[in-house]
Amino acid sequence: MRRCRPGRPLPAFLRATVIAGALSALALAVACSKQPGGDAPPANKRLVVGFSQIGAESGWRTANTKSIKDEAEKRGVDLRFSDAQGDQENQVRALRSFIQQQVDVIAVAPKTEEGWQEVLEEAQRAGIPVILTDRLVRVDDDSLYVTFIGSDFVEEGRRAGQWLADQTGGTAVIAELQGTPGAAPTIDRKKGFEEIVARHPGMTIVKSQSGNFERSKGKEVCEAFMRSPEGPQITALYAHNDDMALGAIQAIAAAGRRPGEDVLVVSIDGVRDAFQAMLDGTLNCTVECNPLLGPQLFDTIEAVRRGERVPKRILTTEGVYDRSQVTAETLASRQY
Amino acid sequence: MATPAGQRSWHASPAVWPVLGIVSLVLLNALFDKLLPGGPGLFGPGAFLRLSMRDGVPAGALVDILNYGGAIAILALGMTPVIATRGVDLSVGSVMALAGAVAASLVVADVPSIAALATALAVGAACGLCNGVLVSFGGVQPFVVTLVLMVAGRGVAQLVTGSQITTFHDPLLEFVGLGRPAWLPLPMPFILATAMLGATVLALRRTALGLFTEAVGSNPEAAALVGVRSRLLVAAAYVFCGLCAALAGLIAMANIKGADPFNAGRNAELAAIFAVVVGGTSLAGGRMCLLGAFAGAFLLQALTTTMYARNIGADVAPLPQALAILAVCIVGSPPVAAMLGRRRKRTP
Amino acid sequence: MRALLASRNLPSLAAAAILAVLVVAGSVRFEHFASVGNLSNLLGDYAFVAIAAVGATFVILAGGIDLSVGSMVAFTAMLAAWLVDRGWHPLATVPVCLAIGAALGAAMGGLIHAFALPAFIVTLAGMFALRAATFLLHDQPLGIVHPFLSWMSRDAAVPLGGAALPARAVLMLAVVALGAIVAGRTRFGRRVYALGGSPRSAEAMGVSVGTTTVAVYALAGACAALAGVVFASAKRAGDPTALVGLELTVIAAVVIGGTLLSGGVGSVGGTLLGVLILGVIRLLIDFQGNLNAAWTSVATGVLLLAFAGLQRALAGLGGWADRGTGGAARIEPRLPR
Amino acid sequence: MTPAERLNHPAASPPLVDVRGVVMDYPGVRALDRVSFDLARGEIHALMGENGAGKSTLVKILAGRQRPTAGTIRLGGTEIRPASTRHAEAHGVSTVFQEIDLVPTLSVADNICLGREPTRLGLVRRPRLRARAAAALRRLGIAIDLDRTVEELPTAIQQLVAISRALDCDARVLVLDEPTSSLDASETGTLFEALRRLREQGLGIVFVTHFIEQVYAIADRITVLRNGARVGCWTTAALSREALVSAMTGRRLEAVHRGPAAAPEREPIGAPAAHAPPALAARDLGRRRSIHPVSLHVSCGEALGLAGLLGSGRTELARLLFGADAPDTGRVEVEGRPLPVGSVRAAIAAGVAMTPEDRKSQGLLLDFSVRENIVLALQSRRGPLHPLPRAEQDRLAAHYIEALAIAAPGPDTPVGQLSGGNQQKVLLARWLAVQPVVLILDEPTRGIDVGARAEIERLILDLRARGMAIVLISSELDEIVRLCDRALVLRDRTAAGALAGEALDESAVLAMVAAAPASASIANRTVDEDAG
Repeated sequence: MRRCRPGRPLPAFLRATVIAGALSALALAVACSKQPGGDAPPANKRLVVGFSQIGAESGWRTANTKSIKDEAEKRGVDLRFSDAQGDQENQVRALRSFIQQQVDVIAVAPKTEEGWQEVLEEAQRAGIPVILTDRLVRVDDDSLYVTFIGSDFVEEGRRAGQWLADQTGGTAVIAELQGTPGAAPTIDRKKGFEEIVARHPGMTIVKSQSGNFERSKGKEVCEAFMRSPEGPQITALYAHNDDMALGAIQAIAAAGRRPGEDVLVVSIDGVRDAFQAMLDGTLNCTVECNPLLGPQLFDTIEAVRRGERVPKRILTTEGVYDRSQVTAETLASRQY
Repeated sequence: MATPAGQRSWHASPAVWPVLGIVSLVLLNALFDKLLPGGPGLFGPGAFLRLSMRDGVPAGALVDILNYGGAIAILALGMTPVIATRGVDLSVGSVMALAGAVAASLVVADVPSIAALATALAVGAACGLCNGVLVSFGGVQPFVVTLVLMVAGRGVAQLVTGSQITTFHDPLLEFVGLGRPAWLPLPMPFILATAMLGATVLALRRTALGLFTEAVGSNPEAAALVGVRSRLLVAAAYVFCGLCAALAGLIAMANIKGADPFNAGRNAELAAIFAVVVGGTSLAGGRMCLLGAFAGAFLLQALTTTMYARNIGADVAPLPQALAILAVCIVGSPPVAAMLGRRRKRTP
Repeated sequence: MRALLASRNLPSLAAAAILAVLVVAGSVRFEHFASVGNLSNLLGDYAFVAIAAVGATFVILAGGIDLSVGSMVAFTAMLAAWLVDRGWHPLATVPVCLAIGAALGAAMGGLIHAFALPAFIVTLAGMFALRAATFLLHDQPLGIVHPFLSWMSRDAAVPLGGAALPARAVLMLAVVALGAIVAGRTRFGRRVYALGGSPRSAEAMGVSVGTTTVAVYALAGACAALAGVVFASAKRAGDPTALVGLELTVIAAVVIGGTLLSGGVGSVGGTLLGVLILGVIRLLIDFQGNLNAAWTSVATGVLLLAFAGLQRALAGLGGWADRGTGGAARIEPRLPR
Repeated sequence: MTPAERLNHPAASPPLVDVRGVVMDYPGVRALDRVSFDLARGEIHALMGENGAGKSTLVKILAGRQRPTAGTIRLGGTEIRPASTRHAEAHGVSTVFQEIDLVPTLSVADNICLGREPTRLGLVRRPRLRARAAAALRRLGIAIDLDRTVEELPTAIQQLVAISRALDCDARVLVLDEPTSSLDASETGTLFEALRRLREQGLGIVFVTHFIEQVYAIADRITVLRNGARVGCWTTAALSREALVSAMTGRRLEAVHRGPAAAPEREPIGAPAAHAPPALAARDLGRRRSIHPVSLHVSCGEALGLAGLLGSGRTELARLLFGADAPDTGRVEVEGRPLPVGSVRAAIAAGVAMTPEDRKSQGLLLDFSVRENIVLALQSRRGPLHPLPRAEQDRLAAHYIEALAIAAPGPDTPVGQLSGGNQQKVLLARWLAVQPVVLILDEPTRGIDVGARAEIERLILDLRARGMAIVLISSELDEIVRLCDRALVLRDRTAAGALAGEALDESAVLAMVAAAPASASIANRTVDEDAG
């Protein structure tokens, strides 16, 4: 019956003091959080853009965010940036808040393809053009967005596969490191790669397992690959992103095989560390997936504002980097 | 042995369940290797039981379990006293990320690596201190306090590294995760975990700290009435947990030669709590079993390694994990234990 | 009035006050913040969270905890999408999902009671298992097209001063109201409070602990399932990767709403406040428009801490005075099993 | 049937409750042996007996918590077999147990009606519920706020709420298991007022208690049990106190003085002994809402009894002496040196030891072994970094298991598996191991069987003889009289007086305890508590 009770309730005035104090502190905190250029009805009507980012789950994403923020600052655009912390629901909420804030243009890097119909319809009703970056969405009616700037994950998978096919003459025993199960890049990069593999009877995928886009998981899973009965036959490794490939390279080396020589390593993204690895000779190829979309994005936004017609699909400038092309200068020029 | 060794017969120690779990998993894998058509056989290339020597260091699935289980085991060792005092620490994953971020950033900034390691451990301990003080002196619920650090800590880790994976090249830092000492050719994480187990057992069982910690968790009021400094002990448990989390974070970081503030230690708190509970320490506090938690961590890793070996997709892998958790907990649950106890009594 | 101001209601009152302060501060600080549109968005966007949180409130009131919420919502959303994809009418999926959710919840409650297992562990296992089950059902996002869903999102809305309150918001408010009635005005609700307040006394007073435990988890499962259907209909998709970590959001909402994790004290209405506070914080972050992810995490953590501290202070500053001088240290109530 | 019983049996109507030949066997123990018992309408029937007499077992059977091995229970002439508390309540038999079964976080009204709330269409009818709760409280003649949560109320009020709950279900029979054990005199008065009222309403009340005077104050008849068997049943008027005590104890008592208890010798309590400083001395030791300032001293080789009813402030005083609570006024000295306030650690270091009243919740670590429980205090005093070597621990455990005759399978048996008496001995051993100067014993013999009790009493005498200063709290007045040199009597959280030497006998203590009838009503008390 007897409980450890913290104690008697506070005297009323103390309660009131505590509440009042805490509340005023909170109010103060919120009110003081004014950001330069955050609010204030602009004198010369600056362009207001709302951008919803997925989160900060990788260095690639950080570079993407930075590029967009920097470009906005450079052009004097009032950027309302929302970080969804990896939760698509937060992205949908952010879009709705942008609509409420009556921004001029909305840009979004959607986490998954599904689930955008309703909120995009709302944006359309509000007359706000929506630009997709990085990933495409699936909606009933593609007039719901103006254009899509970014890479095509399936195409990236194809390119990786094609590079490998070219390099090996269509014969390879491949181990595949997938991204997070169910994620759009995972599904598409796998799909594109498999298309190419299917065209070459000499290429087989003997191992395929998720490394969750993480460097550590990439390493751990690749160790298991190397150790498996099929391990010694593996001649190529395909990773859905550079981070996993970088982990896998360590695992290949630890298994007593030379990454880049005995086992060809191809991955996607083109982050700085990948270029370093290519320079070191351990990574063979990375298919660039350019995060530096800022300039292109704001070019497009301004075009849309001017009422110009923009193509439904704007491909980013992306290359396939073979390690033979990589020099110290290329590395130095990489921004992310 | 973690709990007072002498008086407990081996089958009464809670550590026996996770150990049995590991053994049966290994046997299961061996069975698959042997029986599956086209399988490698018991010790053929690629077999689960196969141990090969590489550069004078043994390698194989079993070694992998020791290697990757090490960090979880250290986390679990830290979590055990916290849970024994009726608490829980959800922030260990974030502390891992933070400690790794601090060490890597310092090393990259040309700070001597030993100082970087020490700073990272100190940061972990400081995080634990924050948790501990708020829980034991502030009286806030452990779940809430550590949830806060869990949410905020990862953000701080990202701030520290500038939201990048900080890659480094430093022999000492790498040694923490990748080292295979010549005098003991085993994975460094396992050696560290074993050393931590030894140190923890010594610290808790060769002194009265363990007894007092358990007393506080078992009956706080009684502990206070014999003059045990309950609050200090509770706070110390969180500090120790933070320290262990930092060490685990260093291992995770060293293993990939880079600090990943985004993913390091993700879901580590669940893994650690799992290991502790499977190891026979009740979430309601009281008796703790360090060896059980240690074994529980390797059971978890054995499950993961099995999943890779048997090519089970990461998407469905949680299912067998969930079943294993339930199975171990049900076998060790009070009603089943009572039933087993009765049977044992009847047939001595 | 006196009853309203009783000490056990203080956390909820504090939540209401803080919500008001946040809203006022946001309105002063940001243009377009105080709008009916934002309100209806808030209610609509957090409808599924609030529905799941109603179930979680019952679990926490009964002294338990449910970590399987996120997986359960994702699973039932996928199940609904999968069924619609196979030609079912969306409404027909509702009873199926509710039944399955309730059954899974009941199974977890049954395990907790029968084997005296910690709820933390059982629902953690449920969280893993249901996530895997979602992938087994369909291993990638599954979009669904159905005229009924289009109608729901376009036309099934209650006009509300220039904006439209989506149907799911109305459903959510109904569920919250129903939950409040069940918690406050039924025998079952009284039993839940009794169980959380003191399982031993409750049992001695004739409350069947087993039945109540199973019922509470079944209710939570059903609420999560309903949230899943709502989620699927709003997104017109099922997504096996969705809502990882929702359980923590939900628990945070319940706690912020004034329900004690140790059980026995709290209210369903408070939970709605908790959800709205989290929503308004998110809205403030979006309107502020310049926080990066790292700072967003830190800010969320700091706000949670401030909240916990405030509640702790309100609940027992008097107790602190005692603790300061009293020798007998009182450890916080154990983690709910 | 004894002639006395036959004589006193109200023959007019069939008894409300008629228990015949009830047997209750536990593994290895026969707790009740063919016990019969009857209760009439409008009667308060006291059930008395020493610990282990079988009172609680009989109560549990009436309440439906246990089913008897043999025997019948008739209610108003028809046989009933209550299978659960609810089942018994459905028959009109309500029981209030000593450990108050209420949900602390629920309101008074909710607690009274929990599980049988009035509903319409599945919804609880709040006004109706409140009305019913108010009515139940009114039957007891108390007025408290229906919306207060139970944990905010003092224990006595909780007790009354529990009784109200029992009344709420149309009870015809009310079984009260030691209802007054946590009430002070005025609260007991209020309770008795309420019970008389209920008696007038025709209820049959079974009243289980240890307090002899209370029985004479309120009971119509007395049934005495001893060692699981019925000794007899008498009308209160026909049974002298001496007879009652001898019926309970099975001994003939020559010396239960019934003389005028007036003018007990008033020894100056605070006065230090002439030569050496006393082992333990307290001056004006008090704490708000807990105990009014008290002074006392105990010398080595002396035993001081703290007498008084439960709730009289004796436990609170002991906690202040031990530093478990911090006093608002006064200080404690051990062998002349003042102790820092409110520090258990300092008290232990100075040589003070205390076994708490509730050994399960405050004393023992039930899932820990006998050995660990024994070494805990000594270890705590040595500090965590100076562990007792295992051999030393074993030696200590073996020594005390033998010295105190602790019946345990071994030193590694969890204490929770031992009987109450042996648990108490383990607790004693824990403190003997630190070789204290002063040993404070709070109810060391509560809830343990007669044999163990005798052993513990012998042990206390032995310790006293060996020069330990002992402070003994006990509800058993005879224990205080037998074991103590002096006694400090507490009443209503105040020192009521002291007794020493020849003047120390049960009746004198009782007289002092019962001296001043309190007048404040409970409702007023509640308000006072609130304001404090």
